Parts: sequence; C-alpha cells; structure tokens
Amino acid sequence: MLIEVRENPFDPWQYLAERQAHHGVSACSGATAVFVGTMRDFNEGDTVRDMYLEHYPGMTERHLERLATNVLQQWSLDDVLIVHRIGHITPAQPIVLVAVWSAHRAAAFEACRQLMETLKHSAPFWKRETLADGAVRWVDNNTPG
Amino acid sequence: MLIEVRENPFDPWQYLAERQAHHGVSACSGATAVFVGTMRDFNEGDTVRDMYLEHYPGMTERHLERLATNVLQQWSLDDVLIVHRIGHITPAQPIVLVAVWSAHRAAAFEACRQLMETLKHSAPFWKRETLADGAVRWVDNNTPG
Amino acid sequence: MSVKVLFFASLRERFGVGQVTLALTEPLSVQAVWQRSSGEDSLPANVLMAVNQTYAGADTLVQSGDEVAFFPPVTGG
Amino acid sequence: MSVKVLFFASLRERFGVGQVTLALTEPLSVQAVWQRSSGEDSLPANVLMAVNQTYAGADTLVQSGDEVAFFPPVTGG
Repeated sequence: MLIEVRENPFDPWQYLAERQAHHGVSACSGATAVFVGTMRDFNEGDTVRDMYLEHYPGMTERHLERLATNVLQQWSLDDVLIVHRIGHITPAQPIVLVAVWSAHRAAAFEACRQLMETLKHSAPFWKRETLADGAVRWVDNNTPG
Repeated sequence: MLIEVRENPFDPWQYLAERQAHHGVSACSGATAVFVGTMRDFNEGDTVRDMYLEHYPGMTERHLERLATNVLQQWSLDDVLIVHRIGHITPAQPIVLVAVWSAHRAAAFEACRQLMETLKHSAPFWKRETLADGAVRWVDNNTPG
Repeated sequence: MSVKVLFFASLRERFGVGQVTLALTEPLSVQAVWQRSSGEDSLPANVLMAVNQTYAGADTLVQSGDEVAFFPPVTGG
Repeated sequence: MSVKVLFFASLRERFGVGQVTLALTEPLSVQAVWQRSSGEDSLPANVLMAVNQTYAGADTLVQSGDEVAFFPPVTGG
C-alpha cells in the first residue's frame, strides 16, 4: 500500500511505471485497474482558470489509509496506490491517481471504483476555484459521477 | 479511437503517456479509467511457463472496433484505446490494455469495464498455454472475473 | 463459385487444416458448410461461427465468395 | 486543560481564523465546542466534524488534549 498527498504535479503513467518496478511486475497480478482524475477547465457551466486544493494535514493521510485498508480487507488484492494533489492546480493536471493490482479483474475494477467513490465522498479535501473573470469560489459539492 | 492488435511486447504506461500526448491532455477529460490484463504464471492450479495467443486476422480488429464504437455510442466519451497482444507471451507481460477518457468518472469506469467484459466474452482470441512440464493445452474458458 | 472455410485454434489442430475451399452450386446454411468442410455430422454446441468476419448462426445462408469461420470459445483479454 | 479547534476551507474564511484553543474544565460535546469556538448557536447540518482526526458526531464527548475539527462537505478527487 502506498498513499501520497503531494503538492507537486506528477505524471500518473510514470508514477505507475515506477510503482510497478518497485514491487516488481508481479506475475500473480493478472489485473490492474487505474483511475486518474484530471482538473477540468469548466465546472457548473463556468470556465475555471485554476484551483487551490486544501486538505487537513494528518487526517487526510490517515483517512486515505483507512480507505485503502478497507478495500484490502474486502477483496483479494496485491497492492493499492493512492496519489492526491494538494495546493495550486491548473487545468489538465492530474488531481488523483488510484490503482489496484489483483489476480482477478472483478476485484481490481470494483476495489478501484469503491476507492474513488469513498475518496470523493469522505476524504478531507476542499476545492477553491478561480474563474475566468478572477472570481474565487469554494466548490460546494462533488458531481455525482 | 485507437485499436491495435500487436505481436510485440509493450509497456502500457508508456503507451498511455504517448496516446495522451497525441490527443493532447484534454482539459475536458476529467476522468480516465484504465485496465491492464497481465499474463499470470498460474491458471487452473497449474504453473504456466508461456502462452501463445492466436487471433482471426481481420475479424479480431473489426470486432474490437465494434466494441469500441458501442461504448462510444452508449456513453459520452472523449477517447477509447484498446491494445491487445497476439503471438508468444511470457508471464508478467501485459496482454491487454483498455483505456477510456471522459468528462465524468461514472462513464469512464462503466465503459472501461464493459469493454473488458465484452472483449473477454466475444473478441476472437485463443490462448494456448505451455505448462511447467512442457505440456501444451488450449484454454477452454475465461475465468468469470 | 466457392466459399473459403477457416478453422481456428483447437479446431484447426483437430482437423489438421486451417483453411479449406468448398465448391458451392447453391446457397448453403452455415451448418451445412460445417458438415461438408469438417466431415462431421453435428455442429458441437460450443463451436462459434462467423460469416464474412461477423458472428453468425447455424442457419445463416452462405453465398458464393463468402468467408466462413468456425472456432472454439474465445479466451482473450 | 484545553482543546485545539480547527476550521477548514470556507469555514476558516467565514470565521477569519483556522485554529483556536478552548479552555476546558469538563468534557464537552462536539456541539458545545462548536458553540464556544464559533460563537454560533446552531451547528449547520452540512458541517462535518472530526475528533482526533476521525469523523465524529455532534454528541461525541471531547476531552482535554483532543483535537476537534469543523469543515464543509469534502470535494476532493
């Protein structure tokens, strides 16, 4: 399990290549399911120029660890990875990367999706958007999907 | 949409990086869902030394295109990628890569999973395994998940 | 006036041949193409069929110039 | 004998402060901690609460030395 909350931009594909090199490409993990959430340049009908992502230092990391532990208990998985940006983010930059390695595809797909849904609904992060005209607003609610 | 049936090994993460560079990291695609199927070194209780993947030249490519077209009609997606190995494959090598880009995560997750399920159940590929003792057998059925 | 018949994977190994050409004087069902090309009377329930690279049923009519394929359950991905 | 109280995101901006320290002579509910630290009587339904970095309810008892946090609905991912 690897959880990282980071301020610097990252390339999800390079991150995955390195993570897999780290644990060795396991010849047991037949299935890898990955989700990457990227900052869009629009939200609720407005053009978004950039974003600031606040978190709760300490609780955020602990909470992500709990979510990862939950899926590791619920499915038979080989590895779980969560990477989440904080701080100043611009459109097209990755915000979140979730990856799950398993022997079987159903477990990988389902654990990956559950991780993303529970992260969206419960991990302490808050988005503050800056719109095209310079107006700043806190995002009230995540989109349902 | 990009469909590739290829004989040479490939690195899925590098492939994704290149594909995204090609269509530009769209600032509209908030969600990318990816599945990588990797050759395992076991199947039905036996150690598998290597594998030969046969396909139906022409029909296989057309069928994968049909599956991709189906999900593009069913969900609002920005791009779909399917890469599938054929020929001689050794454990820990990627066999299949499916990636879906969308504005929303539900569409990305669901389209990616449906692509994998329909590919598994209908795309004309056949696996012939060589076991540890040199015995050769055709795989009868895919695992349910 | 002929059709190309293809066998894949374990079927090809069973018949020892991957491709046969069948003379055709009138349209035949896929099932009849199986009987003539394989020499086997009954079409096993788990054999899949395609006509011109699209999945087809045993009753599909095959015309001259068509490509017919028989193969076992698929196991890709 | 005190508790650390944290406000995040829009709540921090509303109160103009991210952290206050509350003197404590006896255990208090999270709701009472909210009233004393924010100066507001009622706890809005959409405010989330954590005690020692774990989600908690309004009735959870807070002891001296605890860390209490209030924040709006989360919007990560």
